This record gives sequence, structure tokens and C-alpha cells, in this order.
Amino acid sequence: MYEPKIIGFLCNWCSYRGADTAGMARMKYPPNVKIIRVPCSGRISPELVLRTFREGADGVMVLGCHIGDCHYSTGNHRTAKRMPVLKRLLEYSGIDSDRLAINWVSAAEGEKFATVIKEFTEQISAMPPFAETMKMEETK
Amino acid sequence: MTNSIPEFEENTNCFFVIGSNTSEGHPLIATRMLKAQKRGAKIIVVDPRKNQIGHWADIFYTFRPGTDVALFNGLMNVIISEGLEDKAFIAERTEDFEALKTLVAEYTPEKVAEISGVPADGIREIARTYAKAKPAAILYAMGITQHTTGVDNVKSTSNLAMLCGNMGIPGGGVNPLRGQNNVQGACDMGGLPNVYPGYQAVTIPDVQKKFQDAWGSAGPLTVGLTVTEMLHAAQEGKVRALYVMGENPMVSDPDLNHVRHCLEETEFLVVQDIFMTETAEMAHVVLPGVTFAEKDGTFSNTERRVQRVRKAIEPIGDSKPDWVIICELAKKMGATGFDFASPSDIMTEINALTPSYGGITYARLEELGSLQWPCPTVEHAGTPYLHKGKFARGLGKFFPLEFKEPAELPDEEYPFTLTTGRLMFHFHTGSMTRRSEKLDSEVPTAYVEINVRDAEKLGLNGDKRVRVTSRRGEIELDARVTDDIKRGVIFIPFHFAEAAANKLTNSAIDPVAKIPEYKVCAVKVEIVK
Amino acid sequence: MSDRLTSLREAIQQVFPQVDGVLGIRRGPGGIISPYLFHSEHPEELEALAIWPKEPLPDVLRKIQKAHPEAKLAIVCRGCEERGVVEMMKHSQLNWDNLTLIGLQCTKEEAEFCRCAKPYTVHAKIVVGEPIEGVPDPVTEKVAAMSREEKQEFWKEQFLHCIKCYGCRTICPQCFCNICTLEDEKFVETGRLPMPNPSMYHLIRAMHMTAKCVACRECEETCPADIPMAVHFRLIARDVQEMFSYETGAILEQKPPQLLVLEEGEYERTGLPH
Amino acid sequence: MIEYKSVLTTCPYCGTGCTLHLQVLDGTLVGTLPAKEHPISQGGLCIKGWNVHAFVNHKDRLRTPMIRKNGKLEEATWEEALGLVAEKLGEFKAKSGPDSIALLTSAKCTNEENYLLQKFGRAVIGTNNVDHCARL
Repeated sequence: MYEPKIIGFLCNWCSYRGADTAGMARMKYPPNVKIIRVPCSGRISPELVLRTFREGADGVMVLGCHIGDCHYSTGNHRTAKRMPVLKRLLEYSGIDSDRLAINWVSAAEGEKFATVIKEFTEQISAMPPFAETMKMEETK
Repeated sequence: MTNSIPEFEENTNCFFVIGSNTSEGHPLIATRMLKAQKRGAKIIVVDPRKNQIGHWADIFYTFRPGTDVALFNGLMNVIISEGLEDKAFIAERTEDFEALKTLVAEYTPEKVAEISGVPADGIREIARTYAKAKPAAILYAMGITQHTTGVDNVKSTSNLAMLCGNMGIPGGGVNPLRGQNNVQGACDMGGLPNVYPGYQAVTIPDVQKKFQDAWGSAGPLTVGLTVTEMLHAAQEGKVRALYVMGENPMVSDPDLNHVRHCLEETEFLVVQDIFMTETAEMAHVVLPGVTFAEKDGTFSNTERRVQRVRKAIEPIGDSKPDWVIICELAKKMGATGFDFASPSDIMTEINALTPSYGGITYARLEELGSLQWPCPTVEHAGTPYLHKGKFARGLGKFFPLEFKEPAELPDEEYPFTLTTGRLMFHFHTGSMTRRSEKLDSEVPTAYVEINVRDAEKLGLNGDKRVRVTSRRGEIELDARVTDDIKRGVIFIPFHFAEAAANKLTNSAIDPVAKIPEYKVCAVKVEIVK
Repeated sequence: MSDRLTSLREAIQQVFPQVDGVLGIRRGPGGIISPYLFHSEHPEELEALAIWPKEPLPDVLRKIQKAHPEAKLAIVCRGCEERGVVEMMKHSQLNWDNLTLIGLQCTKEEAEFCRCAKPYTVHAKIVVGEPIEGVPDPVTEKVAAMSREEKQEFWKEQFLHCIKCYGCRTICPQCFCNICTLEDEKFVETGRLPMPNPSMYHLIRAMHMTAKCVACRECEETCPADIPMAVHFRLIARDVQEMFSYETGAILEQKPPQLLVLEEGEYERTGLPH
Repeated sequence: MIEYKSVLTTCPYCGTGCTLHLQVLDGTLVGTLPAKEHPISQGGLCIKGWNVHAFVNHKDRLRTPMIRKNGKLEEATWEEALGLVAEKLGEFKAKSGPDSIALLTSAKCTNEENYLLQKFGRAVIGTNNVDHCARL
């Protein structure tokens, strides 16, 4: 079994603190997810997700505040509107949209954070490496 | 081109592309091939580099630059030994087939594989595919012509086309893709030292008389100098004044250090252009011409199609249309016969003196959009493909040709073969495209393409700056490491004056066509610390 | 066909007194058509008026209005062009108040050429021709029915044909941004052909067309490599309608979904976790 | 009156011969559009064609004639510049013969202009030293 590369974009105000909470409580979760802290999940545009795949990620997670809890009040509404469309587009292009996960984790939800990471890592591990399925780099 | 671009989509069943980076040099001809491919036509590409068209091809092989004649002989060897030639066509319309047959018998696929680097089975595959898919078109560009054996290479293409009866039929033929919008027209109009407009030879007294009668005076009966010869003559003091209209030899010509020296020796250099080009900077007088957007006229494309250029805006600043400048200069020198009110008037004179353009008038172009020469009269509909039923000289002649090595081969000191060419995003010396923001942002400066494994051997990890040196000069530029180029070959686009590929190129020329060998010279590559 | 042309001429003449110009299509040298601004001062120019093929008129209109914000202009528009004008208005690219729409209903042949679901105008007060029903889009259906592997193969081949002319972006009436992500080398590598990651260009563009594509198919028409890129836009348009009840170019007052916060009930339809 | 027109012309880059429309608004270029139903370009263009209007108004365009004085190119009038060229060419022709002058026509200029320059070279100067970059 291979070790998948996963990139997690975590919003600064909720999900990143949720990760802290999980860490402080010494909860166990797989180390595959490389965390990138962003001001808001709404910052993560579809092109950034696509670029992350291009750079070699096998899975991408976007974690933000629960709807209603956004530090910028509606930043995560953008996430909720754009990411589902991107997932559909991936499917239309022949890419398994399960490689992209969207979820909401608050600062208090350390346990949820650990579960989300664990489940997504398992899900991606069960798939072949992305480069093998989608030969995006083929012409290089 | 003997044939027409629309025929590629409608008729052609096989494209043999050699010495042409069609998808970048002539993008919309390349996409025509894609359209044909969708209905089942095959694309064969042979090139030292795997360009985009190579990625599209059904059959692709790299080969050693400059071994074209050997490759063609090998293909013909296979076709004749397998009996795939068009016997009826050969019998009716050609001569000297036996001589060709004898010569190519020596060029077995195994022998050619050794020379060219295309595997013997690959040569068989190409030969069979081409021979069995009539009509098949050969497409080439400067990759065939810019060699010391350029003329032999061109003759080889027509040998192959005639062998399979691919001449004089829609969708077939031998199709040189002209690199510049009006290089065809400049030749048609007599912008050559040996011919008047319509390829009427300067050495024929009757022709001279015809133009004397029309113009009051004409050139001598001796052939003039080519670009390369002019520069040499300038250095020797034989040519003292040079008038350059819309050309930039300081980037486009081979062995630039030598070109600079020659131009410095020229006593009086006049440059008529739209930008302060590298050549204009050396001029004694600079005359501002206008772009295509500010004047009327016609261009003739690679398939001999004459089309209108229409004025869209007024000239910028004090600039003037080039035709106006020439008329004013001629009148200043006391000449008559330059009283033209418009380009349409000039075309009327061209119609009268150039048989192949006889029926190409502005009124007809307005109505029909375009006309392909030969178009001798205003009733003539134009000629989409040449050599129908008969060649211009009667029978088509086969030329048995031995393979000759390029003038300069790689050796221990200069181990790489340099080949030059074009990019999608730039044009010729870059004076237009490098001033176009979008195009410039795509490729802002020069680079050299080098094979991954060659790069490894040099210790080039990733794209770095390198120095490329030939016997004539050296340049520094970024390296671009790629799989898509043959080992031992490097490629530099020639658009960039700051790292001009032509500082390196060899000015050795084809003895007949006087074309320099841009596609092969020996260089070495070193990492810049 | 000629009937429609005559009626369109009459409609334009009727509008002439109220406007500074009417944007339409004229047939020029060699029978080639192009956009042209007709004027009441020169009614004879209407002799050259043409209706097919269509041209990307909304984008031309935007250019003219930008230089002449106060001018009263009319535009001859088909269903797709009307949708284009509406969307541009919503994105503050056009001043709706200074516009007069002259609707031109498409024929069945024209609609089939464009695989158009809505070949008719809905807002234009002056209309030429009778509206017809939309036609099916077999190309989109064919791709939609493919398996994941087939889709991947299909698009890989299509995108390899891309010669990076930027024609689809440049001709699109809805691509009016001053800064374009497709020109950002962080996302689309510059200066290489074939593009090392051609899907980056095309998928980013598809995302940016979300709730914007008006189905005019100008992009596919201008593509030298015949890439059927509108397929992506059309499949996404269905999702946008399903998730956000948004129909591009249809209702003047409805704001585009990507600019706004989630509305009541929308979140449930996105399929995201709770 | 607001003037918008699309002028059909031929692309000045490669030899394919695509035609395109230059979009002209009130006398200035505002863009390029492809030509639908054209036998060669079929409503498409490459990236160079799409950007063909970009260099026309570039600030580097030569706007006035220039003459080299004391080693430097300085602005001049058409009268001065053409006068000097005529005088010099006449001088060389008279002193060293017509073949001491050579002319390069251009694959970028129109047929009419190429015709005129070679006519100028042959009829006015009297030389066949006429060539262009066909080989390059």
C-alpha cells in the first residue's frame, strides 16, 4: 500500500484551531495530511484545488467553519457554493470527485477533526495514486 | 504549395510531415490535419523534436538532422521493392525512373536506419502507410530547405510524391509551407536576383525587352546578388549602398557577427521599417513605413492564394505606406512610371506584366475573397492545385540523389547538433510579437531545449543558465530540459536578438539555392556558474 | 430566410430614430460577415445586412458602450445574445437603460447547429421571426453517458489538441475580467506546447463559466481544434439550476449565485455534509 | 456619429493566409475577430492572430524619418530624408555603377510594394541585386 499525499486547507479561525484541539488532546490520526492554514475556506478557489492536484496531491481537503460561524460572516458560503460545483466538474472530466473533501470543523471539535482526517486518509488510500489514474502530466 | 489547404480536410488520406513544426509554425494548417485525422487520415511526422504535431501523429520518429535525402531514398527503396509505386503514373507522366530505381536500391532500410536513426521497421511502416493512402500529401518547411543539401532535399520530396502518383491530384502533392505571410508574393513579384515578376528570367533578352518596353528601362541580363552574397560584396566594397525594406538581417541572417561587420562596411544603409530594428539602428537613413493595418494591398499565402490587405486606420505619426515611400523616392530621382494613386493601380500594372497574376484584379478579389494563381485572365477561376494532367516541363523528372552529410558535423570539441526554429508565440525576428504584451508574456526570452539524458550528463539538474558556443560565436540563455528532443540535438528559437541563435549558425549555403544551413551546426553546451 | 432578413431590416429602420446606432451583422467582401454599427444617416448600408452565421455581438456592444456610455444603442440579438447582454448587465458591464433589443428568433437549422435548448429571446420588445422549441444536445448527452474512464480518455485527447490560442476565452461575451487566471503562470504554464497540463486551462475556464455561460457556442465555433468545451459548461449549468435555481440570462432581477450568500434551502441541495 | 466597423484583412504573420477582422471604433483599433466561413481560417485564429492588433499602436513605432548625423540618428523631414537617399543612390550609381547598389524587398510587405521596389531597383537603379529573406 502506498502513502497518499493529502493537502488540507484549514481555515484559521475554526478548523485550524480544531486541529490544535485534537493535538492538545493527543488524539491519534494519520500523518498523511499536510496542513496549510488559510484565513478563510472561502479563499480556496477552484483553481487552487486544481493546482494542488497538478502538483501531485492524491487528495485535497477544504475545512472551514460551520455555516453561520464564519469569522467573516459569509466567507464559507463561497466554499459551499463553489466546491460542490467543482466536484461535479471533476466527475464530468473523469476524475473521482471523492478525492476532494469539503467539511466543517469548529475550534472545539478536536474529535471530529481527527475522525474527518482518518476517514479521508482511508478513503484516499483505497484509491490508486492520482497520477496513475489521471495522466494530467502525460505530455510533459 | 502544389495543392490547397482546404483539400487537406476534404481529400488527403495521409500527411507526411517532415521538417515542419506545423502546429507552431502554421497552427491552422496543423488543425486542418486534425480534422482530416478524425475522418481516418493518417499523420506521419519525422522530426528531431517531438512537437505538438508529433504528439498528434499516428506515426512519429525522431531522426538525425540533415539525413533527409537518405531517409527519402530508404522510403523509395521500400516502396519499389514491395511494388507499391504507381506504375501507370510513372509510365505516363515521368522520366528517368530507372536511374532512380538503381540508385535507391542501395538504400536499404537497414542502411538508412544507420544513417538517419529511424529504425528499419519504422522506415517500412512510413513507406507503406504513405504509399497505400492515396491521395497523400507531403508537407515541409525550412527543416527541409535550410540545409547545404536543401535543393536535394526538395527534389527528394517530389521524387517520392511522383513515385506514388501523388502529383496533380487534389489532396496530394508537395507542399512547402511558407514561413512568412508574403514570402510567396515577394518571390512572385520578382523580389529575387534572377527573375522579374512571375518568374520571368532576367537572363532572357525577350523578357528584358518586355520590361524595357513597359518601364522604359530594365535590369541587366546578368543575375544579381542574393542576400548572403550582397553582404559579402559589401564587405569587399563592391556593394556600397544597401536599401532594406522591412527586413532585419541583423537577427535573421546566419553568422551574425559577420553580418554586423558587413553592414558596418556598407557606406550607405537605408532601412525602411516600422520599428527601430537591430538593422535600422545601424542605418544612415531610417524611413518609417506602416503596418498592415494602415495600408491597402494584397498578400499571397503559401498556397498561392492572393488576398486583400485593407486599411483599417490612418498611419501613425508621420509614417507612410511603403508603396508611397518608394513612389516618392523614385520621383525624386527623376523616374517616370511611379505615378500610382493606389495599390489597385499598381496591381493593374502587375496584371499586365505578370502572366500568372493576369486575372487577379481588386474588383475580383472584392467579389470572390481570394484567387489562387496561375490565374491568367479575368475569366479564369484560379488554380487550387498544380500539375494536373501535365507538369510545367512536360514529363516529371526523377532525380537520383546520393546522400551527403551536412557541412558541419558534431565532433569532440562541439559534440551537439544545433537546430533552430520557430515558436508558436513569436514570429521571425520578434520585432512585432515581442511588442505584443500577451505573446511576450508567454515566452519573454530565449531558451535552449536539451534532452533529459544529455542534461544529466552535463550535470544540468533542472532548468539552468547555459552557454552555447559554436565556431562562430557564443550566447548565454536558459536551458529547458525535455524528453521531446532527440539526444545529441539541441534547439534554439531564433526570435531573440539578445541570445541570437544566428550568432552560432553556419553560413555554409546550398550551392544552387544559396540557402544557409540553419538546421545543422556543431555546438558545445556549458553550464554558466 | 430572406423573409426574416426583410423583416429585420424593417425592424431596424423602425428603431433608427430612437438610437445612435444599431449593432448587427453585415456581409462584406468575399461574402464574409462581420459585426457593424448601422446608422440612420446611412440606411442604404442595410443592403449588406446579414443574419447568419452569428457573431459575438454582446462583446462588441460592451466595447462601444464603454467608449460611449451615454449613447443610445440597439443590438440585434438572438436568444443566446440576449442572455449574454443580460448577464453582462448583471456584472456591471453594460448599461441596460441605454439599450434597445431587437430580438431575432432562430430557425430549427440554426438551433441544431448550436445544439441550443433556448433558441429564442424573452426580453426583447421588438421581435423578428417566430420562436421555436429548443433542440437536444447529442454531444453533451454522449459525453454525460460515458464511464469515468471513457470521460478521462475523451478529454485527454481533446485537450491534447489545444493549441493555446485563447480564442475561446477571447471571443466569450462573458470573459471580461481585466486580469485573467488563465494568463497566470501559477495556474497555466506559459510558453509550452502542447501545454504540460492542458486540463488546467480548460477546467479553470469551465469553473469560471459557472452560471455565466449563455450557450452561444462561440467558443466551440472559433476553436481551431474543434474541442467541444461547451459540454462542460452545459453540464454545470444543469447543476447550477438544480442547486441554486439559477438560469443564466433568464431573469433580470435574479442575482448570479456566485456573488451571493447561501439562500434558504440552497445548502441542502449542494450535497455537502451537515 | 459613433463609428464601429470590422475591417477584413489578411494576417501578417505566417504564410497560412488566415483572414481576420480588425475592429475599429472611432478610428482606433480595439481588437481582432476571426472571419467565419473563410476557406482557410474557418472562424479560428492562433494566438498570434488573436493579438495582431497589439503591436500596431506600440510606443516604439517609428513616427518620423531619421538621418545619421555625427554618428547619431536624428529626426528629419521626409523632404530631407528622401532627398538624401535620392542624392546618394544617384551618386553611387553614377560613380560605381548600378551594381554597387543592392536592395532587399520584404516578405512582410504587400505584393504591390514588392513589385514597386524591384521595379525601382531594375528600372531606376538598373541592377538585379534584388532579394529578400525567402531563404531565411
